[in-house]
Amino acid sequence: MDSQSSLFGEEAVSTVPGRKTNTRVAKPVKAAESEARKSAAKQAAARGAKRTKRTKGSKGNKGNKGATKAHELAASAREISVSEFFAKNRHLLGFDSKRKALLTTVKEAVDNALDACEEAGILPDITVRIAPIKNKEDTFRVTVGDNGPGILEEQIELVFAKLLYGSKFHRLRQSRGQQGIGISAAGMYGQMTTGAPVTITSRIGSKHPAVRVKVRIDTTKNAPVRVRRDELEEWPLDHGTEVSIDLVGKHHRGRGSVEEYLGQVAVANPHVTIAYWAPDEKKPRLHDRATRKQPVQAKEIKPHPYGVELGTLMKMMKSTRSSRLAAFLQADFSRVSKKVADEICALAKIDPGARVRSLEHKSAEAVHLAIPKVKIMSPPTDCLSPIGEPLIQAGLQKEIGEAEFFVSRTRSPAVYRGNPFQIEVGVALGGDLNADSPVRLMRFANRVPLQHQPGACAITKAVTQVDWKGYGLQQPRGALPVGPVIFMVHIASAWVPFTSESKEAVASYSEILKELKLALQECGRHMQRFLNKRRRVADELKKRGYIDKYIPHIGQALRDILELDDKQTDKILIELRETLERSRKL
Amino acid sequence: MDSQSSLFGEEAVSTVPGRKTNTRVAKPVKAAESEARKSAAKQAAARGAKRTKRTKGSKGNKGNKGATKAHELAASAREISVSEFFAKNRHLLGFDSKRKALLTTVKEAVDNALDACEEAGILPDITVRIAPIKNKEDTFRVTVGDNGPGILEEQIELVFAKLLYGSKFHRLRQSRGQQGIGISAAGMYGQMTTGAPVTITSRIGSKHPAVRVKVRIDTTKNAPVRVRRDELEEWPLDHGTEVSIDLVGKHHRGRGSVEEYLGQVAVANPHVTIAYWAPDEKKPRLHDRATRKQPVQAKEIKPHPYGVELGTLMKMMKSTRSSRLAAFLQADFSRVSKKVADEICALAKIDPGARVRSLEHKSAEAVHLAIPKVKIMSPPTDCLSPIGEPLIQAGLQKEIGEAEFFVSRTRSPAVYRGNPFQIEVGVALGGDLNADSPVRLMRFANRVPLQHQPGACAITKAVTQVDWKGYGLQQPRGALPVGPVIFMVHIASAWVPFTSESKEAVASYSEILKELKLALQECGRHMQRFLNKRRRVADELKKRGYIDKYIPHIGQALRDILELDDKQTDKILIELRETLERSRKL
Amino acid sequence: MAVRKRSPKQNAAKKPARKTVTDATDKHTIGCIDQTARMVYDKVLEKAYPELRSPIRSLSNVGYDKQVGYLKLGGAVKTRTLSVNTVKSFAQALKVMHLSKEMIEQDTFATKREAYYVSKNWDDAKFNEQPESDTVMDDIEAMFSMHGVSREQLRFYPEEHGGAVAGKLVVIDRDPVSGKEIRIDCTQFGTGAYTIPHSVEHLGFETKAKFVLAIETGGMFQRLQAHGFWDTANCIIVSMSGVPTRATRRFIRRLSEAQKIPVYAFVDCDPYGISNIYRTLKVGSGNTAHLNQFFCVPHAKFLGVTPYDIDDYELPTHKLLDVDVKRARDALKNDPFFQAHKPWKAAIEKLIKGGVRAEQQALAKWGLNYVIDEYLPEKLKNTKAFLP
Amino acid sequence: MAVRKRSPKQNAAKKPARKTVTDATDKHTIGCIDQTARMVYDKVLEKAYPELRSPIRSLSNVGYDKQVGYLKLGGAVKTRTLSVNTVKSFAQALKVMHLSKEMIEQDTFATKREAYYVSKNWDDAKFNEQPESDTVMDDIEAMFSMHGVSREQLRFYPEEHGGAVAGKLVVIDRDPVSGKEIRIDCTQFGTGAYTIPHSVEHLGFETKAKFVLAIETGGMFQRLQAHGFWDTANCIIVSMSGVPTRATRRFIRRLSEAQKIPVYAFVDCDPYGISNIYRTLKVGSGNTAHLNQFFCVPHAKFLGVTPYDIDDYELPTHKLLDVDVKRARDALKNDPFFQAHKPWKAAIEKLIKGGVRAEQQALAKWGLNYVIDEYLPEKLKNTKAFLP
Repeated sequence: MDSQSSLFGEEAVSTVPGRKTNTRVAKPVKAAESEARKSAAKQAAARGAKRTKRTKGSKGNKGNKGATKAHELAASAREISVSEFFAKNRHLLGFDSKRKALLTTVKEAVDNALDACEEAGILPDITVRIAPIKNKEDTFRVTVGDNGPGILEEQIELVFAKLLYGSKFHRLRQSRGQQGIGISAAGMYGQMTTGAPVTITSRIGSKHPAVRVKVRIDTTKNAPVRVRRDELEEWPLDHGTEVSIDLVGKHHRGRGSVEEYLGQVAVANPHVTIAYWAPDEKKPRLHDRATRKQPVQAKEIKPHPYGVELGTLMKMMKSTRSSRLAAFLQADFSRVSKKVADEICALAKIDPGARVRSLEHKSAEAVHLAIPKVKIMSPPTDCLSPIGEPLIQAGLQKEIGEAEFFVSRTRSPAVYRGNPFQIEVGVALGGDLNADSPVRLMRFANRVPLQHQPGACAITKAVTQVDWKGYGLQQPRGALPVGPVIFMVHIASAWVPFTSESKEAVASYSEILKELKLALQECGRHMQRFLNKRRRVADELKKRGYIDKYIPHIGQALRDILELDDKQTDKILIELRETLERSRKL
Repeated sequence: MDSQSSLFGEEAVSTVPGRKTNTRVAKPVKAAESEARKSAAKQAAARGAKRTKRTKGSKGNKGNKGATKAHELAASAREISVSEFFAKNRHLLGFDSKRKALLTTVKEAVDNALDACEEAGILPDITVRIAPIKNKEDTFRVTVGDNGPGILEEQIELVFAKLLYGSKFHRLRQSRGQQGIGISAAGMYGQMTTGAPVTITSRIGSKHPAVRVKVRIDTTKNAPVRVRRDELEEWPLDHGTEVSIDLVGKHHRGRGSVEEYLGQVAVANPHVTIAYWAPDEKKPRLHDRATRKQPVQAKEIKPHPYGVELGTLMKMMKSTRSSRLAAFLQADFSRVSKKVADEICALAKIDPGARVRSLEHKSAEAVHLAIPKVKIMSPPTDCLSPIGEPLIQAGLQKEIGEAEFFVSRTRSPAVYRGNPFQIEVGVALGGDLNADSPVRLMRFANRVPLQHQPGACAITKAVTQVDWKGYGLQQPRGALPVGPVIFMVHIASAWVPFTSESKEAVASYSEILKELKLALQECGRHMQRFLNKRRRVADELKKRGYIDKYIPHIGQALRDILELDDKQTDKILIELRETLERSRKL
Repeated sequence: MAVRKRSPKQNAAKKPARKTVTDATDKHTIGCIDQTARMVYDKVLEKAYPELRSPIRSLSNVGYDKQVGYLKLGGAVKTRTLSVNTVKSFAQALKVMHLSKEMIEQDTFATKREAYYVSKNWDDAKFNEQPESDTVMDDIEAMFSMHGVSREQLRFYPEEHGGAVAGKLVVIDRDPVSGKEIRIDCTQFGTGAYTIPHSVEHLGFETKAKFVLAIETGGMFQRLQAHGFWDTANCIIVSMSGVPTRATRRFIRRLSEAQKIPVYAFVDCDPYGISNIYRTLKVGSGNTAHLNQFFCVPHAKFLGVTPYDIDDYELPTHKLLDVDVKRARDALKNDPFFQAHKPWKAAIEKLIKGGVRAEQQALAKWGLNYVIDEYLPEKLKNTKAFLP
Repeated sequence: MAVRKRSPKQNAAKKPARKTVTDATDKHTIGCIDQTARMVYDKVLEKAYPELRSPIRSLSNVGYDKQVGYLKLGGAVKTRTLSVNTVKSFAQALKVMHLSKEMIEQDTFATKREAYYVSKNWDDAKFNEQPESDTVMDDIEAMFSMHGVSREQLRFYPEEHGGAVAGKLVVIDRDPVSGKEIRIDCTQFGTGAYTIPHSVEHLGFETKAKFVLAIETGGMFQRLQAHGFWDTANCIIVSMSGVPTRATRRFIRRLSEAQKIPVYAFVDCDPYGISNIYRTLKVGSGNTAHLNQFFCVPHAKFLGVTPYDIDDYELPTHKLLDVDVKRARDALKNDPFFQAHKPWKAAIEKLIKGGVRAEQQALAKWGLNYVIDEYLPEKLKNTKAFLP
């Protein structure tokens, strides 16, 4: 074929309706589909099969009027497993360098441990141990233990050796983990770099034995392979889980380190105790809990109608268990009362009693257009578990020590794209902080510290965009403000929109930016009032001092110029003091 | 349970070998695994089931000594489909704003079209049409057509409505698409925002009818659902494919626009013809092909041993069809001759005839350590299809017009993490370009223009890090050089490491940075030679003028100081000219 | 190294004896100081808030007074009432006034820098940085300028001495120690010159010169002097070295007024020469308007180099920089002096339009002594044509 | 406005008559110029490439010569051979030498700026910017300095005149026009002073003063003069006003050598006062090392203010800025003069360690005339303790 069969006539390219076509609706749509799926599944199952030039049978190829180029090319198409995908794209998950790999592994394990403890209502005791593996360069064993509820044996390998498996993805509720990728990805990374399997020990109660399992992940199938299973006679905890991963990594201290990460975890989670054995250190670094009060359990909620997209709405309409439109709206969304549902239906000009599953595309569009025009309450708070204003201050106090001023603010929840979220900001001023450096900004998402990519993060953006000069801080154009201040900013959400799968920065949705700025500005106003008051007090003190300091000089100068005697001079001093004291009181 | 059952004794946490454990090796490993998988599959299959509080059967739960917290929590865990995952994380795929969504959709469709044409050896004619959909704000229909080989009917919906399905992922060969995500993600985005299915028309040969299919994606299952099927009696092409997606987007011009993207595609693909109808424009913008020569077909190759990781090596050793170690190395890697394989084995102190599948972990480690110590040829070039030096110049010429100087350089292929890649650089100087602005940098990966995130990209980094002052350009510290210059940089690779799934920037692997810099420096040297030569010519002309200009003044000064007469003065002038002309020729 | 064991304070204690003030000007100054202090004293005893009033020194209160011929302060006055907020600067102002009185009585003086250091012995009332003391002293100067008392009369002398002088002039000074009269003949300096002292109030003059030529650059002064220009032209030449110091301006002013001889300025043809050097010489500066009554030469005229000379004498030029053009436009737009004189407006506009500037020394293109042999004599034939 | 119709060129054509050169120094200078031109002429006739040789003026070729006591050029010489690349600067160098010869013959002079303007009549050989002409002239100066000919002898005079002088000194000059001797008595200036001319080569001196005091600031000079310090201390005072001009340095050098009297420097105690003002006065500057043989005062000594004075006299101070510390460290590390004198090393190290600087005027803290009544007399009692 050559290029003469050109497409470039106006005639030649369109899908304009009304063109002559021999239309025949495909009858067995379902059948065709399931057939295609089967064949795809079959391919995927043929693990280890030779990959090249595998010609697929022509089943389903209607007519088969001679093999075309298309037939030839079709042979090589096949399904890709999600673990293969992420094995090749591991930088997406935070394993792009040895340093980050070590941190990400600790992070995923700790996040999982904390989530498990909190869901079970247990005050978390976490241990983190990084031990170099002898005679192997840049190789470490990372072991993270918790006193959580433990994991059922048959789920252990799914949790730790299957990507996209977990309990958190399908519900709207705040948690650290979201997608069921993190810890399995860490195990996969370890396996890829050291060849060693992941070891998990877990016990679900005192009446159950502790079970130790070694698992690998079969990346071609995204499925776990159990290598070994032991039952332990003795295990120090009644319940809990410990995971151990060997991996190639690099240990460092300071910015972006495990040490810093755990420190910040302790700040944002004052109810947690962490013991951390750094490589080659005998004694652990301890972060003791500051409170025994557990965070409020976040509840699962239904999506909020604001921000739901047309396609998503249509999908929900198809799969709902309600039969009537108004009932569907009330049952499948949060904050939709009968009144709200009726209002939506009225605006969309559809009978509230219409059978929802048989509504046309156009009707769905009408409903979709109507939703934003109706006033609907913000989503319920209980899907979120903010740290709370007192504990934010407690956390900051741990970091900054004796500050002159603290303020914290937990905003009411708001919504972006149907997802409720909540912003918290803490500000501490003074202490040992450097007055001439940019403020220190600690970012958290669902109580997890964000250590990388501050520049890409909505939190940094919001802090930068607020005009801090108005609140008494210096601020270079387009940069963080300068001053002896720590900002702690927390976004809690059932679904935090990260800019990448490695969860390092929050995406700048306008609703989120707006809430961030409002919270920062509220804190700014409090800080400004404090600074103003401090300045006023200082001024007052200064003025009192002024009178004592300078009156004698006036007296002296008048004496010297006018050659007054001592009595005249004393008199002048007394009068002056009186006059000035009077003026001060005015 | 409370926190008193602390873990923090040295005794309490370790997995130290030799601790008393009642070890019992799990016998039916495979069985247990397959059981677990079955149950996971079952869950996944139960589509539409209620998601909350679904308690799983206790099958596989040994003993069942009373339900624990762990049992309760286990109930909500389930598998997540990859399309659900990306639907929630669509910013990862380049759909984070309306503007970008439009561009990404065009981009994915055009990339697919070009790949298809090239694989079939067809000179591509591409049409792109963006039409606003009436009465709907920010809604467009994007239609992209090609004259490629067409797609078999049974594969159409898998290609366009199933994520992670494709022919390009599992082979090492340069292509634009890589993961089998892009075009299906575009369709999914369209469906989510407008509720409309994707329409595909394809014909695989003149003896076959053109088939038009409308498909949706079932995100819960990551599976296509065919909505309608038509056979068209008339279709203008013997073979080709046309895809049409309705989506919410925003059209703009200038930087990061569809227009710019297609222009750059034409630069990097001089064999392609593109016609583009912008929204509300009657006439298409035409990019005619500059050559009828097709790019060399990239061949599929085996992985190169350099950079293979231990875990990956072990996986290959398990799944190889070779039985002996040396044979395995030769068969499953590229560039491993018998001599190389024997050298590796010798260094690893393993018999080349050892049965590869029964080698221990330690032996795999030994092989892994030995590989980098053996000198192995670079991977074969034929998996890559560089643009080539003459066509780079042709492409640049199209952009810059009458430049004073062109140079292009295609480096030999190199390897990062076992993936061959190849760097090409073109430089054009002069023309209408602004001499006081930073140079213009066009980035390409596998002939696809990269328009976003220049700051995060290895290409930008490399251009910035080269010291251009040495090559005659100004360069502010840590920034792009300044001058009337266009740089065109292309990385061709069987696997381009992007920093995110939206494929906007190339990750900074040190091997890639190094090759980039070498290529840039080579071009820099040529440019410097040109600039030097230009300067030399100018200097020469100037010197000739110097003699005429200044000799009379020397004569005059000597006459005035020494009070020479006219004859003496004339003599001096003649001698001087002669002496200087002599010196100039030396 | 000299190692001292005594504290300098022991020495500092012995104050020079107070002399009897006989000079009328000095008496007037002391009277003004006493009167101000007395007013403060009385107010305090009345339990009222004493006030110090001085003219506002900002540019908004400065105008060109055609009558007197210089930039003059307007009527706006700022009143500083004694309060908690002003107590410090009030004390400092009185201390400075006392310092002034003391210096008159002891017949000495201080530069502003020295006065700042003197304050270091004032404990809490000391100035921390010189800008503080400068502000207080400027206020006091402005305050007393309302009574015709100059800064030098308050005994605050400028740091810089005046320019060099040569030509047909005898300066009558006195020996600072003995008080004996001294006559200085400015024709008798050979290649050297007479340096104008920091304060010129007490000088007398004898001259038969026909005019004073005030010259921008030292180089040009040197040329005129070395070739006896003042002799052939029967004049006095003064080197300003850029913007003339206060001593130079005051010297020219007193000399020309006392002897009733005209003053001609010879500066570069550029916005700086015209609007800074010449303007300041003639009408003073906007920033120190309270002093202009003392430090300006209202009847000075502009000999050259004019924008017309650039064409007439085909001078080598340099391009006007952005800053030059800005300065020139600013003069046209904001300077009340130039606004009051049409010929200047035309000349400056020509300068901007031409886009180039020329220096005095550019005349050297036609020969080093062209300026003496041709340019100046030709110019001096028609002094009426000088710019105002 | 004076409107000229004649072109100035018509006038410029008439050149002053060549005078007969009688002065021995001038004859020597002209001899050097002629010899150089002759060498070029001869080489050209031999069909060889003429060369101009001058000492390399970069800092790498400058060292402190303990013997002579100043910063001196080393032996490195640069040779410029006539070639296509050098033809322009060669022509310009010869033109400048001719200008020099002409000025001597006509007994006139030019500033560098004027010489630059003179070149504007040289058609293609003209200088486009002054830095070009400065470089050529510096090379010529360096070239002739090898024959003991100074810049002033080549008749290139500095733009700035010298500092002010007062005290027990009679300067013997001549009337520039008539050539008659003139005697200038520097005790007879009242509050004014004598201005050192641009060139001092021809001056004679008569004095019975015991020393010369070279003072950094005009304000301090004024104080000493107003209170007759030179009378009581029997000395000559010279105001340097910062880094002394070449004329000032040459004046002090010639005066002190001719009359064999010591020179004491009195400057601020800061790195600028020490390593710029004093160092330049005493041993010259590294940048113009080819001129230091003429323009330095090797036997000058440092009276104060010393880093020890800061403690001894409890002076008010200011913090050393980063730039000050850098300058001081640079002096210790790179300046061959300070490296050659241990007491200076110790003093500068003390200064850096103390972290503060003090000005001459800081002595005013103890009374305005404390400097006259106490500080200077005490210092002068022990001149052996002065820093070298």
